[in-house]
Amino acid sequence: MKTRLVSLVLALVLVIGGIAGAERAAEQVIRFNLGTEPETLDPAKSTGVPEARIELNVFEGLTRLDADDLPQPAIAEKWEISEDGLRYVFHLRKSSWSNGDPVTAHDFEYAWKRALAPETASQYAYQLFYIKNGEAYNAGEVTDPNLVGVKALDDYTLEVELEAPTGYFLSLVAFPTLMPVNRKVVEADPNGWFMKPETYVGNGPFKVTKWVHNSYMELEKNDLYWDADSVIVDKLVATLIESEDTELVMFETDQLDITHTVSRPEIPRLKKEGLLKVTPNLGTYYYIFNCKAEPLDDVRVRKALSMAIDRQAVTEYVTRAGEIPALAWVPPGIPDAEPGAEFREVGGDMLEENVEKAKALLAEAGYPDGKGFPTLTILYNTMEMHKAIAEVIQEFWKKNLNIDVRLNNQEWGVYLNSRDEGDFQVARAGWVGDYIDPMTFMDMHVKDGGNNDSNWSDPEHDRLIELAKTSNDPAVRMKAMHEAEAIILEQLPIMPIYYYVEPFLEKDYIKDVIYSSLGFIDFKNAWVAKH
Amino acid sequence: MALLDIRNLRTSFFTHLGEVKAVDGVSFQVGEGEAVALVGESGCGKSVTALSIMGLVPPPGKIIGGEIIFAGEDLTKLSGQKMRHLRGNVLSMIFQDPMTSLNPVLNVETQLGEGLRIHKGMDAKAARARVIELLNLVGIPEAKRRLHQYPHEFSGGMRQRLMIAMALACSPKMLIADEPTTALDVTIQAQIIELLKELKVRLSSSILLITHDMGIVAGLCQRVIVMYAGRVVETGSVEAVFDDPQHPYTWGLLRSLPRLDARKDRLVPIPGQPPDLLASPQGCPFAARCRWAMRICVQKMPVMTSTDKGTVACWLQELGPQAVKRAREEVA
Amino acid sequence: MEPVLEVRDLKKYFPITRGVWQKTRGMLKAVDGISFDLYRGETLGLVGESGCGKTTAGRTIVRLYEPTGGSVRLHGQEIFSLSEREMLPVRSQIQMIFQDPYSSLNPRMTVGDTITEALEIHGLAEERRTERVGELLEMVGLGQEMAGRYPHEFSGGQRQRIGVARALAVQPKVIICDEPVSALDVSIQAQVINMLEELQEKLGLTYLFISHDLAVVRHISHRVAVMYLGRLVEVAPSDQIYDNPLHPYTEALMSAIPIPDPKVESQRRRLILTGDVASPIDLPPGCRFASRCPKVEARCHQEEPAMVDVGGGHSVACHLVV
Amino acid sequence: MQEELFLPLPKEDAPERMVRPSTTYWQDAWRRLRENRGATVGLVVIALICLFAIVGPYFSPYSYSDQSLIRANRPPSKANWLGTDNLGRDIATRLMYGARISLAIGVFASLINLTIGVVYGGIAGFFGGQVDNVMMRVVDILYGIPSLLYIILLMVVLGPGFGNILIAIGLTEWLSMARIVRGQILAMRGQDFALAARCLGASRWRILFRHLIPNSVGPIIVTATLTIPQAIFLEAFLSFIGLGVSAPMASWGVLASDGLAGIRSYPWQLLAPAFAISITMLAFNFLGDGLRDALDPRLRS
Amino acid sequence: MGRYIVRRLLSMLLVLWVIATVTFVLMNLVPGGPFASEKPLPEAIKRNIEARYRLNDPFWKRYIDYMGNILRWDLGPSFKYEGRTVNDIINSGFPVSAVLGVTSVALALLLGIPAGILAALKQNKWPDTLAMLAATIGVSVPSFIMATFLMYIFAYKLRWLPAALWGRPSQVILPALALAGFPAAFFARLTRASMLEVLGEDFIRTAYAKGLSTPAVIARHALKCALIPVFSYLGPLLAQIMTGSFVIEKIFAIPGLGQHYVTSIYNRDYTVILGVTVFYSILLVTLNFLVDLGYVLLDPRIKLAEPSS
Repeated sequence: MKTRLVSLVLALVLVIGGIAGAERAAEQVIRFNLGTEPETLDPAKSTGVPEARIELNVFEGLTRLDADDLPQPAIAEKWEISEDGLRYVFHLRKSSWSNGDPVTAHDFEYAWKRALAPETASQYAYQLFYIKNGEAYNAGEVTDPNLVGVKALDDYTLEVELEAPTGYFLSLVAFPTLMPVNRKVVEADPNGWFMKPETYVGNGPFKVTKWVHNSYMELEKNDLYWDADSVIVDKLVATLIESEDTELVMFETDQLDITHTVSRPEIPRLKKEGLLKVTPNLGTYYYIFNCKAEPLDDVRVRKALSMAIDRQAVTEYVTRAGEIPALAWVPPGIPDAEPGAEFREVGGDMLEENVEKAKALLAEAGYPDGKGFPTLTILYNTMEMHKAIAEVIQEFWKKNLNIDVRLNNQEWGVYLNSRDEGDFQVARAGWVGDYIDPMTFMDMHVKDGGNNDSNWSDPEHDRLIELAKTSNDPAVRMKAMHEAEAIILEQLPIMPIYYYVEPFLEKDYIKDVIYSSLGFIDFKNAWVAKH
Repeated sequence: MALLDIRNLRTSFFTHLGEVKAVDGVSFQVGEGEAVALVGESGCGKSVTALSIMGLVPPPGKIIGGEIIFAGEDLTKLSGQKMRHLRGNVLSMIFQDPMTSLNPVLNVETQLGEGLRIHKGMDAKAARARVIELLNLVGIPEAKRRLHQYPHEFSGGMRQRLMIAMALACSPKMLIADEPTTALDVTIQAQIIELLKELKVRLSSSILLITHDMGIVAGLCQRVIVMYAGRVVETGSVEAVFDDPQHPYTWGLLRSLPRLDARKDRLVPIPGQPPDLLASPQGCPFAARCRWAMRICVQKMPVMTSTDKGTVACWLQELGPQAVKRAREEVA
Repeated sequence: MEPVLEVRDLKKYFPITRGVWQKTRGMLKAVDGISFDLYRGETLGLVGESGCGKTTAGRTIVRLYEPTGGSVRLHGQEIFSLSEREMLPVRSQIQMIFQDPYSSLNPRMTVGDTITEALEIHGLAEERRTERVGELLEMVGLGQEMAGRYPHEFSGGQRQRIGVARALAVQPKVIICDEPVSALDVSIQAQVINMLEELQEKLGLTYLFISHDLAVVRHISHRVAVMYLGRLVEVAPSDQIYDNPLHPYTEALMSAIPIPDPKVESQRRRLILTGDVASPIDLPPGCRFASRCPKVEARCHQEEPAMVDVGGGHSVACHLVV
Repeated sequence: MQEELFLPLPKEDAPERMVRPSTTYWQDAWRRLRENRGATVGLVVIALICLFAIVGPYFSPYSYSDQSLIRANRPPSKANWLGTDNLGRDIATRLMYGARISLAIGVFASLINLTIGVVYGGIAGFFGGQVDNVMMRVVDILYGIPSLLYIILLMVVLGPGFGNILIAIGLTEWLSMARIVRGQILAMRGQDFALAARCLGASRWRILFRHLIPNSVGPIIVTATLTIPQAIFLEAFLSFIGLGVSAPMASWGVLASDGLAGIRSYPWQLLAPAFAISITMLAFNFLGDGLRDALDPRLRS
Repeated sequence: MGRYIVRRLLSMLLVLWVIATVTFVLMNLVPGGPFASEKPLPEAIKRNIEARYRLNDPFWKRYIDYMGNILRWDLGPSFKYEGRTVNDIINSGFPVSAVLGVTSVALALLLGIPAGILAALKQNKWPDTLAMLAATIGVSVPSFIMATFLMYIFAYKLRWLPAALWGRPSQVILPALALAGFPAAFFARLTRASMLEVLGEDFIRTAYAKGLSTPAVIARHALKCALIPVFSYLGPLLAQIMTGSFVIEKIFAIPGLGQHYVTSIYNRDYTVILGVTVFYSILLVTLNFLVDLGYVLLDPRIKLAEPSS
């Protein structure tokens, strides 16, 4: 859906809008709701979106994603990539930490090895498994850190060796886990340096000046940032309000400029009032079929179930934020091999909704008009929206296929446990990409994959994924992944329902905030118009 | 003139079942310095009479008629403020149960001094001195030390002494003692009776003693008023009422008592139960239990007649003193 | 004559417990070794002031409280060693009437049910329980039609009669009357006392009559036992106790009781006790009455006097008498 | 003066008769309850709510689960007099079914409390001594625990659902019932009628169940009555944190917490269940207070 | 007195030990762990984390470690919030919850007690009915609904007060009000009931017989006795309210302790679950202890002999 063209036009419109009238407000303060208390602000260890939203504004990696989620030079001014795609050499610009220390290639080397070190116990260490010996070092199989494929050749040159060619590596280096950290500061207090404004030293456009746990954070412009001149905002206030309802009240009473989400029932009204903003979100909402459990072991049954629902109705009446009905697996917004091409557009819709066909398939599987079909149970984790979606789907399967469906909600941890142990028939799930490449979606259905809860596997599919992972040719990779996706959607171990979007509210005087499809927010170039 | 003159007092309780005529046309007087006993069984209205005098009838009770003339003023018509000025000052009362009638969370000095400070305007020091004096008066040893003690630190008898001291604080003209010894053990009871006797001599207050125990009356009072079912049935001097009771209820009461000093083979009980005050009979309330009841007794309320020794409300009087005497001796 | 009930050295101590684990920190010696016999058809009055242990003694005899020591024989049979089951037949022999007419009847059960329960427990009159209940009610002067009514509908005296009917239901030989009339008005008191006397004659009952009211006790009892702080201080035939009280406590008790006769009363000289009652938890050595005794001597504080028979069925525990 | 008036009255020598009409404890309590205006209103409201819950759905053209997505989020109208929810279901009908669930939770939780509390408190109070001591220490300890935390832990372990809510509430909320029953039994155990029964040779269990517990029934009923709204309340709270009954069942708590998010756009979705909860609470509390007065033996005249 | 306090403290320790143990066992029964997520972690990473948080130690060892740490009042690191210890969480959350709690209890006392007294004095008359109706409504609206309505009216419609967050006095008002509703109602009902009971006592009649006016009787004789039950309710109430309310803190985004009672379970943040439970229990038993000590001042009849049960 989102193409570069569209965003280009959008950007143009914004620029024109800026030129056309908006003047900067005297007070450059943006109050946005982060939503929840960050679990940690140590980039090596953080895993969630709220954390990343702070870290991306406090740190800067080798690259920085632009409004189209494409990596642009940041701390790395330029780089070279070897033919085989396994060796990267980054040339760093002269820049400094917020405490005045210079940012060097050693900081990167230190940061990456630190994230990989077993004693750090970083949950996101796997973001660095692409690096040579990264995984082995993390697993303790390699104990010498010098064998890890990252090395500062000098203060401003960083050499990286990869295990396999990784097309999206330049995007990865923009991510929090691969951010540099100031060795001196970190080593002084390895477990608490990120807790205190004095020691939370970054190299990004902003610095944290206040953190009142579970309440709010304040970030101020970092004057020592190499590109400080382009930073307009003086202060960011990140509130930590979890309640959507409270957040909305604060927004509507002008105590907040940007919300982190929107209470779903209020969406139609807010849409009408023109306050609603939506960004695509690289994610798919889907149901998992337990392919070992009868009658879901029959592909015809799975197909029938998938055909019998009206995804449009789900997005229109339940999710309501402009989600896109998912007729395939990989969501839109990921480039394909050809420049300008988009993976989803190339792949196209691959699922069909057809109640008559569904009935026929079900009859073929031995359940004419749903007769003899056992009661199905949908498992979902407790949340209002999951419940509503399950209720709607329950109704579709009952109405269209005459299948009785029970709903079973479980608390998050319990639900994960049930899913992990295969203790379900149909389970709700969602997958959000970690990076901008189809692989972030495609590698999860391989046999014995940690994320494959459907008990389904297919050797051909696994072969194609392996091929895509090891090839350095984008055309080969993409083709393999399109084929693998076709297999998944033919076999349907999972049933995609819709592609995520992220609804939120933004005051119209807030300009040039970048919302990434990975959930990140970049305030680097943001500003407040007079209002 | 009598210090207290009650005329046709009527106090009723208005319950969901109807009007309970607890006090139904009671009249009597108490003279200056006189000790009068108001006797009767539980529920006969003697306590309600006392509370009516004090203006403390609890809801849903209400004085619905009559006059209570105290020192020339009708208490039923007095304003709340004036009544408060009398209470505890010139008119005070001792209650039955010393265990519950003292405030458990206030010390002795506070409770005893309270009346002195409001009525006599004493300051803390003067009040304390008077409290010590009072404690000595009622025979509480080590008065000074005990000033700051709380009621639970006193034994039952001591507490009743405290109650008496409290009632006497402002040297009242009249002291109403409602069953002051009933809740106490016999030997303690004796102590309190002795104390009251002693105080009666030393102080000039009138006493209205309310009791069901004929024994106490005999030793302490000059005059007796016998109540039954909300009415006065007989009044007279102590000697007259004990020696020559006129009302069948009075003599029944005396006969039914076992006596320590004389062995009787059989007690002579009054048969039956006291009447239900909700539906008081139109005639004599005692008629249903009276061996000598006549037809008129169930039809007409007997009028209070004066005899040479007192007053009595009984139709037997109409038959002459001889008949009364005969009837009385019939029982023995 | 063989006594119906022999009480020997009866003791009942209540432990005083404190703390989380309810450790025993002392003993309240409510009944501390009393002995007496009860003969067929007689009434033994047990008098004393509140807290002297008379009620505890009564309840321990019927094993409402587990005894601390001593023995009780009913018709020669030791009952303290019996199990709960073996006690059942004994319980039909010895019954109890309680003090408070308001709490002695289960307010949720009709009078009939209350009496029937007694029959049920002992499997009596299985065929004709209704009639039997009626008989019992008539026996205590109530109408049999009252079986269907609830206790709160009765006056105090009537309830006390119901309590008697319940006790009589199992045809006991001995009845322990625990202050049966002290909560009643005088005119009603006499009714109940008379009824008890009539029933005694008619049914040949034996009473242990517990009361604080010496006048009542003297009236109803053949013999009187005076109790002070868990011990008997004097036992004597009823007339003797008045005519010739030997123990100073008995004397004081007697003189404290007002006599409803102004002439007598004006001539009486009261023996007013002073001093505090000793604590039953922390008993001093010597005579328990010493702290209040007007005639106390030095040895009273050292030695506890023993019960001595002074002849004529009169015994007393006082150093000054012997 | 007429002579015959002074003739003796003929005597009837019958046993004593009663004057007042017979009233049982329950008749008396019922009268006092009726005289209490708040309690009467409470009782009537509860009766109406029960009626609404039991027969209401039969008069509704909708079922609680009938979806009609095109008619989602309609405000109150003639067709849906309390409006519709986000899936186009009739709120009035859902409220009726919700009443069934909420009331059932209240009543059953209260019954579980009652059973555990009466048995536990009864045993502790009746046996007294060391048994009582140990049992009450356990209660003390349980009182020291933040019960909410335990309910949540239990709910997470057991999973949401009607039965599990009952178990969680039942396991954690019986303490006050046990204390009340124990206090009652302890006080009652020494009463003369219990002693009389023992004296007659009644067994311990007979005394406990025929004499002591029936006499504690007043406070038990009051406590049980007041437990019902507490349980409904607790379930509403659990719904708020996502541990309420499972879909498609919807208690009032679930309806309210679902409605919470849309208070600005679709206020009726919150107002209807919130009002239902509050009015029920109010009714039960008034009834409980009324029962307390009506069943209190001290107030008997 | 001294011995009483020592005994009391010992029994408090016992209670706390039992509570900590039960909590420890129960929370280990809950499926799921602190690091479970929809994206399962690679084995190696899982091992690293388990090693770091000692999750692979045997049950009994973890138990002994926990208990030892509790004794040293070192409640351990939070599993969820990197770099924050449970002590930190309590130290930063409790003061906030306590300020809010004490404010609302004060508010509740200020509203509830006078209302209760008024209702008792005007028993069965309209002020009674009115006060009790208000009080009953106070206990009849679930707090999340009450809080939502308060915010809707005062922050959204009228815009008189800030909707959320913590720090300025104006931000205390709405949550304190929402939190005070239930205890205020409870105090009103409790005060009314005990006032009615006290007013029926004999010593009140004695006070009237002394010539005291009604206000004097209430103030000097009735109030002190009538407030004893209110006082005894204060201990558990304060413990409960000072440790924060999940609902109120979540709705008004208050950085108190209350939210941790619920979220720590959802997060399987074991140390936090255990820490806040133990903390709550300590607070409760301590406050109950203080209430018992306070009784002695209020009620001279009570002697410190038995641990109250």
